[in-house]
Amino acid sequence: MEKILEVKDLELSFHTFAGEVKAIRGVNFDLLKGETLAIVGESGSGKSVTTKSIMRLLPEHSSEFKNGEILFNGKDLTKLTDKEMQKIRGKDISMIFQDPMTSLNPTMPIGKQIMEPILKHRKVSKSEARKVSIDLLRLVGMPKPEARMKQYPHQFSGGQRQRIVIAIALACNPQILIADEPTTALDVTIQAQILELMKDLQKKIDTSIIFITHDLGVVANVADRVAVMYGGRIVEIGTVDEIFYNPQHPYTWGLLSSMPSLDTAEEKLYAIPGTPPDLLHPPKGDAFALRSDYALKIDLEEAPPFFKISDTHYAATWLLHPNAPQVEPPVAIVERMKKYPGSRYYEGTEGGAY
Amino acid sequence: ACGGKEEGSKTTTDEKEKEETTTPAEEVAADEEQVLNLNMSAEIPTLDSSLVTDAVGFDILNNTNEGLYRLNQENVAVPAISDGEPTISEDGLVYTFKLRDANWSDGSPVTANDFEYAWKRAMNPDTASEYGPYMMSGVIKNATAISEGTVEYTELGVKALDEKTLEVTLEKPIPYFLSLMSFGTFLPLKEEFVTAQGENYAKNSEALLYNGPFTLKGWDGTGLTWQLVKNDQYWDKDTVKLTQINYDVVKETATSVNLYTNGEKDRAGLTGEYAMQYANDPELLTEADTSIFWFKFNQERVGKKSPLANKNIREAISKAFNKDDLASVVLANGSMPANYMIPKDFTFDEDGNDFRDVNGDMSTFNVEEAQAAWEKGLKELGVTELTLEILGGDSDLSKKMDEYLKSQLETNLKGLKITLKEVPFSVRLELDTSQDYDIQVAGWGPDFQDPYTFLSLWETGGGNNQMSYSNPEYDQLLKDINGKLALDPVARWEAMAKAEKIIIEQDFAIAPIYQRGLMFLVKPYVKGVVSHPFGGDYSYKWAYIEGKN
Amino acid sequence: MAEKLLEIKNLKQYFNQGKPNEVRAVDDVSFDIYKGETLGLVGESGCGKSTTGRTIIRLYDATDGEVIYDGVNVHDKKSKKDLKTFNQKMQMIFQDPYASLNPRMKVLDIIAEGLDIHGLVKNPKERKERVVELLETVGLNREHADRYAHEFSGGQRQRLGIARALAVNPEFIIADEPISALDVSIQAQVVNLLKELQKEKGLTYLFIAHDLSMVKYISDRIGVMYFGKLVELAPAEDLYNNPLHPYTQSLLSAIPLPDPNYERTRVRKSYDPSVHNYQDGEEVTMREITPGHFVYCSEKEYVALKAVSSARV
Amino acid sequence: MAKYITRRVIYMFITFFLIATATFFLMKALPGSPISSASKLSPSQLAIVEAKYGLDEPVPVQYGKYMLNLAKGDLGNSFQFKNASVTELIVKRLGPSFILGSQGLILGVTIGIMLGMIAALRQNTIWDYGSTLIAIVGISIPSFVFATFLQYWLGVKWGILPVALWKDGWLSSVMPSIALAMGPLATASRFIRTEMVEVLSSDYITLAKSKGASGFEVAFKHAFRNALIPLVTVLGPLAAGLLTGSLVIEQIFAIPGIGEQFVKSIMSNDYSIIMGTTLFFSAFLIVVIFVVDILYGIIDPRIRLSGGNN
Amino acid sequence: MSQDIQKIPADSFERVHIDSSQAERITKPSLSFWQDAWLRIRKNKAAIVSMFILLFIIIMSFVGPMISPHDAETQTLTHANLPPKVPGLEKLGIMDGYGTLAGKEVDLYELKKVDTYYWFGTDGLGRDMFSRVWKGTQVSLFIAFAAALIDMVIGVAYGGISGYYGGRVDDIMQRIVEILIGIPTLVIVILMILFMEPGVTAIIIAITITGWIGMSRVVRAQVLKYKNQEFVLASRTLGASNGRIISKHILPNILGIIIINTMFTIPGAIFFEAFLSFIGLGLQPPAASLGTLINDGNKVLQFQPHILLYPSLILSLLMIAFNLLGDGLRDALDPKMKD
Ligand SMILES: Nc1ncnc2c1ncn2[C@@H]1O[C@H](COP(=O)(O)OP(=O)(O)OP(=O)(O)O)[C@@H](O)[C@H]1O
Ligand SMILES: Nc1ncnc2c1ncn2[C@@H]1O[C@H](COP(=O)(O)OP(=O)(O)OP(=O)(O)O)[C@@H](O)[C@H]1O
Ligand SMILES: [Mg+2]
Ligand SMILES: [Mg+2]
Repeated sequence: MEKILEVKDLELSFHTFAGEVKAIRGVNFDLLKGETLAIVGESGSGKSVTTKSIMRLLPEHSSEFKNGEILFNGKDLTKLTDKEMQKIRGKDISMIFQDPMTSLNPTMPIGKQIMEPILKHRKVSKSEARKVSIDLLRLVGMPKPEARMKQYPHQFSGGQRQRIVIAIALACNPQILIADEPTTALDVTIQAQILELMKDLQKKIDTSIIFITHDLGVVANVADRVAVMYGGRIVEIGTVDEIFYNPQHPYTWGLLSSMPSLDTAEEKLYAIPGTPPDLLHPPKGDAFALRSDYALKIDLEEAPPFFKISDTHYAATWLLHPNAPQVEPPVAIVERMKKYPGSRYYEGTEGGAY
Repeated sequence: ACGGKEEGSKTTTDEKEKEETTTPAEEVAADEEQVLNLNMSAEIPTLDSSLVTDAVGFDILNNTNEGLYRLNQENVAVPAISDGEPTISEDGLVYTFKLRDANWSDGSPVTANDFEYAWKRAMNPDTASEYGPYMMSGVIKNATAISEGTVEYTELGVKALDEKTLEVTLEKPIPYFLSLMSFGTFLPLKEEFVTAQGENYAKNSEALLYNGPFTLKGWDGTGLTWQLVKNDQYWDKDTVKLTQINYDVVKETATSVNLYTNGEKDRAGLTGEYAMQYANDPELLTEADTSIFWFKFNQERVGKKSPLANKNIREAISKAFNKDDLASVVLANGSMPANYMIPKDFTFDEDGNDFRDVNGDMSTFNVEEAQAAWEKGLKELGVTELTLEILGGDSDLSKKMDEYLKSQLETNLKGLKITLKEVPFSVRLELDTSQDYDIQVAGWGPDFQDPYTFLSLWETGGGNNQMSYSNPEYDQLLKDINGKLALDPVARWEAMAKAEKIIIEQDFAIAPIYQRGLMFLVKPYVKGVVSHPFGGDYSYKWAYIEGKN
Repeated sequence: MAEKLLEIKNLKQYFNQGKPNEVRAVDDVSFDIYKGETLGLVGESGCGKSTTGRTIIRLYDATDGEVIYDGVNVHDKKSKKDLKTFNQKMQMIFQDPYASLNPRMKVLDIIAEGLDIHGLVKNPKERKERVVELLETVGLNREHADRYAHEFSGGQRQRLGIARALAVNPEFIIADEPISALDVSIQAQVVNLLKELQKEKGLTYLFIAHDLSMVKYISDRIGVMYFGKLVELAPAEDLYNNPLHPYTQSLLSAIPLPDPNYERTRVRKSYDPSVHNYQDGEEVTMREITPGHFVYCSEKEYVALKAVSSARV
Repeated sequence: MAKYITRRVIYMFITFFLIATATFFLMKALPGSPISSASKLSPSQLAIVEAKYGLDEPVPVQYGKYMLNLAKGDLGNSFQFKNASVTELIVKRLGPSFILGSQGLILGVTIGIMLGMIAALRQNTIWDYGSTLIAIVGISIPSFVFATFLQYWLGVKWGILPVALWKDGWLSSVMPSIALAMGPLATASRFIRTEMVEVLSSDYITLAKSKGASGFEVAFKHAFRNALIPLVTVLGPLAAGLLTGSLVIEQIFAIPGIGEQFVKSIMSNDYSIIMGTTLFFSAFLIVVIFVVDILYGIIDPRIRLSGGNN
Repeated sequence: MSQDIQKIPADSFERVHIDSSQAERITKPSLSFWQDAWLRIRKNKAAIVSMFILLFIIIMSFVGPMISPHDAETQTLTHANLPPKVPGLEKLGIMDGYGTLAGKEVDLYELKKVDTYYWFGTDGLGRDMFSRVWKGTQVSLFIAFAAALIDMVIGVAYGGISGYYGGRVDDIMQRIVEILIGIPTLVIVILMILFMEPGVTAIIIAITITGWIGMSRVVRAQVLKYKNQEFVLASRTLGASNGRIISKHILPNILGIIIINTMFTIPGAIFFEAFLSFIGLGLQPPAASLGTLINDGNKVLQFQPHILLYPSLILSLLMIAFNLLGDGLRDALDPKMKD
């Protein structure tokens, strides 16, 4: 499949009061046409910064691209002028933010807010844009869209607002849709509706989605592929099944096993000890080593490279080095692996190892 | 039709303009525009001559109206509406004035009844005039009784014998009576006009009648701007050369100086701060005013005897401050140090000698004498230290002066501590009335041209005494001055000199500080403006512009 | 599961009562909590979970109803002393790890606040020792005592909150969404700690959350709330396997689980309150369908439900 | 909404009534007499004059009469201006004050908003510091000093504008308006800057940027109106603040306004004018605050509609 | 890369056990809120410079009158209206005692035969402006600090009670404030000053009479915000008394905002005092404040600019410094701005 976006060796820092925050420390991934790539990872791991840097929405005075390129259809976005970038934003790449309560302008009718990108990027008349907007609202399942065009954000519920934000993002049929925790602030029931909506829409307009979330359940629901981030890096990337049923990185293990599934019965959950790394002074070597039960000596000295597990599955952990000792993942992970044909714990019958 | 109308009106204005440029009056001074531009420091509170109490009002009235007499260029009261001198009865009590042919600005004649009506109106309690009773009591027959409410105001001793003859009966002989006749309160009023206007009378320049050199225009009753325009109905209009005087009220000295510098105004009053800068300026004009400022020593503060009841203490304070420095450096506005109570350049005897030259200086600055008296006074009081309050005004100038006086007194008199209390005029009046002060910086401007206007202040129990000063000898002198000596100018003059000496040199009842001076910048082309020691400040009747172009 | 620790009877909490913007945050809710158990409370945002918790612990004065703790009505007028003992027995852990610790106080003082108020320690040394002990209980250590709250990560802060609650040796703890604001990887730390403490000290929990998998993991029984009403109350397993109220069913069907295969097949049910079609005068209350499994229903529904579940069994 | 307005109007009347009462008694308690020539009058004559102004009656009666007249819109007669009623005086003096005040406010707020926008959009650059400096200068130089400077330089030295007086039509109002504008300018620019910086960092601005809006569009279409909302709330106090300015500015430029008159009447204890002007100022302020609150609702839809729903 | 990987010695792949308590370590030094704020403030150059300027002015207001060879009160009329003259600087052609007299530039010291130096010149009564300016600064600062303090006390108490007790109490108290807001401050202040004996006390009372309202509103809003914060609720569940909650939890948290607000009240008060001087309601001489000095100077601006210059300069410096410091404090103390 066609690669629509390639992020290569991205490094980015913030200059803050306390010093340089190395928020992104070498991120590589690509996005295929029509797929949904989920990015998971704990708070502060750099998910939002990565996507905002694609959109070039980071504060100019405090952020600095240190290295790498972001190729969108072969064009390096980091090199574009502001004007060129404005043409891409909202048209080719658009974005949905976490908090529906604050991401709409409170003093502008929502109709105007939806029409804005349409008027900007498509050469249409005002009335045309209005029609398109109403269609969009209808598309995202807003009842009586004509009447609601003139209303202000505070007159909508959280779920409705998020639908409006999605309508705005979809206004110009973008090639890439970045959704930064679009459902975190919503209730489970509304979350479910929004997720379904997004999936439907993706089918209709065939866009690629980068979906950021904390919630592994959501990931399991929406993603085709998953990237796991930790401490400003991607530590594991693979298809959704690979990540959920054959995870290789100890951090992914930790993530997956700290979440009880409905039939978890163990007395104790697997918990990742400690706190996330301080990106002001990132630790040497593998940033996760200090919190890992599986740390190797080399982890404390050198950052691991990506090891290939399959064509689609890579993980950055020294455990995959041929010389590394064979370790036993946490029980919950072993349970998961048992279901996956590619894994070493596979108990089923569908084919053997690699 | 509409368009035609417009055109028509346009032509009329054109014609008017043409007319104006060719008036003969304009030809007289064709090269000079006879217009004067002046600043005023305050608004006109009222121009109802019965009600006027302030300088601005009297000043304007003096130029828009005319009474029986008017002060001339030499500041001598000369007959104005009165046709020559009146006949005076033997006993000096009945004055009969013949009126000249003069008109109001509406063209009607000024009659004797206008005077009778005006004066009686001023005494009518319904008018609630303040200056009427004040000026007439003890002067015009029955005035005192009327103001006390025992006699009807219609009984006032003034009577129009016919159209042109006015008879005034006095309570007692008043030597300075004729100078009073130039005062604003004694101006005539046309009864018919006043009653017709009713409530509206004097509300603005249109609701007034004028019989003086100028008429008032553009005054809305409270505004900051107005004009005086030459009065064509004035009997002596040929003397008047100015066609217009433009007034604007400007309260800030800096602003008025700026307007002057800019050429928008022809005169600007200066405060001391400007003195140094304009010291050598040919346009600077200094003018003595007839107001005197002094310390009032309150001998009995709110019913309790004060240290100032001690004469030595009063003497010490009187002599303990340098008046020369005060006048030349601190005030620096043309004021003169005053070692007297009756101002310079104010009253003159038959031979034209200034009262001042006759009576000389008293109570001059003398630190030794002051200290000697101070020691004595303190001993008598049995104390070594005294704290006294100086009650003063709240203008910047008086504040500065008080600071200086405080420092002088404290330096020159050991053991004296001065506190300052600076309040608005109205508050000072109240404190004065209740005698709630120690030393007050007060001043007085004359209401008529006779030393008596000053001397009468310190009569025992007088309305202006308010410091519990009482000296029977002085009271007796006052009685004589306005009584048995009234018709004997020389003896009267001597008595007044003696009275002044008693107040200042013998009793140290008050301590004179300075005689106010005024400093102006005046454009050199402004000529013939006359300033007066009392009543209205200026006359523009004889003023003209020359050399402006 | 014998002894009742807490009985909540017809609890009502109306805000802005009588005004146009009246909110019936808790509307006639009754349930019991047994000694040593964990009762989970779930429901969508704004359904009144927190309010229920806060009213129980007297942060709000109940509009109506009773909260009987150990046989004593908590909401009666009481002396200061009674209140204090009550405050000591019942404690609360809050949702927001950032807002629940005073940023101007050192950890030592935050945790020792309860000790100070109840005079549980005699001198500063003992106070410090007790705090260190508590810190160690929640997996932190001595050196943290002199730090300020803002220096801690979310998970650590939440553990500090627990230590604060534990300081006064409570019997009953209301945990109001103690993990919702935490990272997935950290949530387990807190949940494990709570479980451990329960075992050690015999604590009773009211555990409020909207993350159902976690609630199920930690709770013995679960109550489901909808718009101020309790609509279903049942043992955890029972509720998940056999949800009876349509709202519960909808809620359960909406939760995504970290299992792609399950997700591919999950079908969401939606809840439409009009299905009940309650008539005027019809009495709708909590009714016990199977032992320990209560559902908010009308008499008619009760009969139907009873039939369905007996068929299942 | 109607209910809200009714409630507000009732408060307005209560406020006004309380102010009227307070000023009345304060005025009675002030030292000094409004009758300037009191010392020259004999007691009987003084009694006549006092009777003319109703000062001879017991204070409660005076109060009652005053309030009754007030209800009729009659503020009594001035002591200084013997032929003018206070109402007339205020009406005559209102024009210039209003022109200066509104021009000063508009000028100050407009320029202040511009400076504030520039500062916020060019944060931590020379533009930012420059406009901050102007704003600070605006609040740190007393308006009377500033006015004196203006008058001397623009009027006398350069002769660009009339030195003073209310004669050259609109030109006369320019300098005083500038002098008055400094305060609002400073306030507005600081307010807008702070608010803009905050708004610019909000989510909806990021969203607007992500739609492809240019910096200009973001600033003016999205941020501006939101940043303006808090400024509206201080418009009331700002307008009231202009009264302070007008007191001195009118005096310096010899403009026939209310403020100038107020200072004078204070100095001469002219009760009726002090009271009248105070009440006028209060009424003005009360109305302005009310209008601003309504305006606030118009600018901010959240307020408008929640008001409407209730 | 892959070659490098092969070269890694085998023993590097030994498992190590990491003490998990290690992971709980906090590397940053412990900083209290105030220490943290101080660090932030320190980075704000404008605020630091302002702080030094303020410190300097405050110290000078006490020391200034002492180091001048002339005292503030002595009037030497022969030395009146002298321009500034400073030893050393005079050679540079500035502050050399030259001034305009009647439109001409002359050495006024020579003219008046004065052989001493007046650093800031003299006023119309021949008093040393240097001492007077600093004395005036002292008075102005005193008025401002006193007014700010009283504003703070009343405002915090009123706003605190209103916010904390809420309900009816709040309702009534807010209605009162609503009414007070309708009163034109200036007018009331002027009337109050007329009513009281003029002087420092009158001015302070007048400034504070409505000045506290702003503070009370800020405090109320803050209290409303904090009283429902979870840490306050936590404290209540622990059985803390109102007193404890207010003193330990609410006050420390709103202290920052109170300080910031006070920082902006102070220059306001200094300024207001100056304004009162202009309309003649200022201090009674010989007491001088910056306001009265500026008012005096304003009259002679055209020819004796020094009389206006120094007090205005100090007033402006004070205003600027207090404002910038206030801004700095806001950035440092307001948690919203934290990164
Ligand atoms: N504007 C900024 N200035 C300084 N540091 C920043 C800025 N934005 C983000 N960071 C830092 O960059 C790191 C990554 O932040 P990011 O927002 O990408 O995290 P995230 O993975 O999206 O977390 P979350 O799940 O909480 O949204 C964090 O350490 C954060 O503190
Ligand atoms: N102090 C209050 N005043 C008025 N209404 C309130 C108050 N506190 C809560 N409410 C309202 O009561 C209802 C229940 O709120 P509550 O906080 O108990 O919900 P919740 O179930 O805890 O929701 P969440 O999951 O969002 O925490 C909500 O509609 C809320 O807006
Ligand atoms: Mg993020
Ligand atoms: Mg809640």
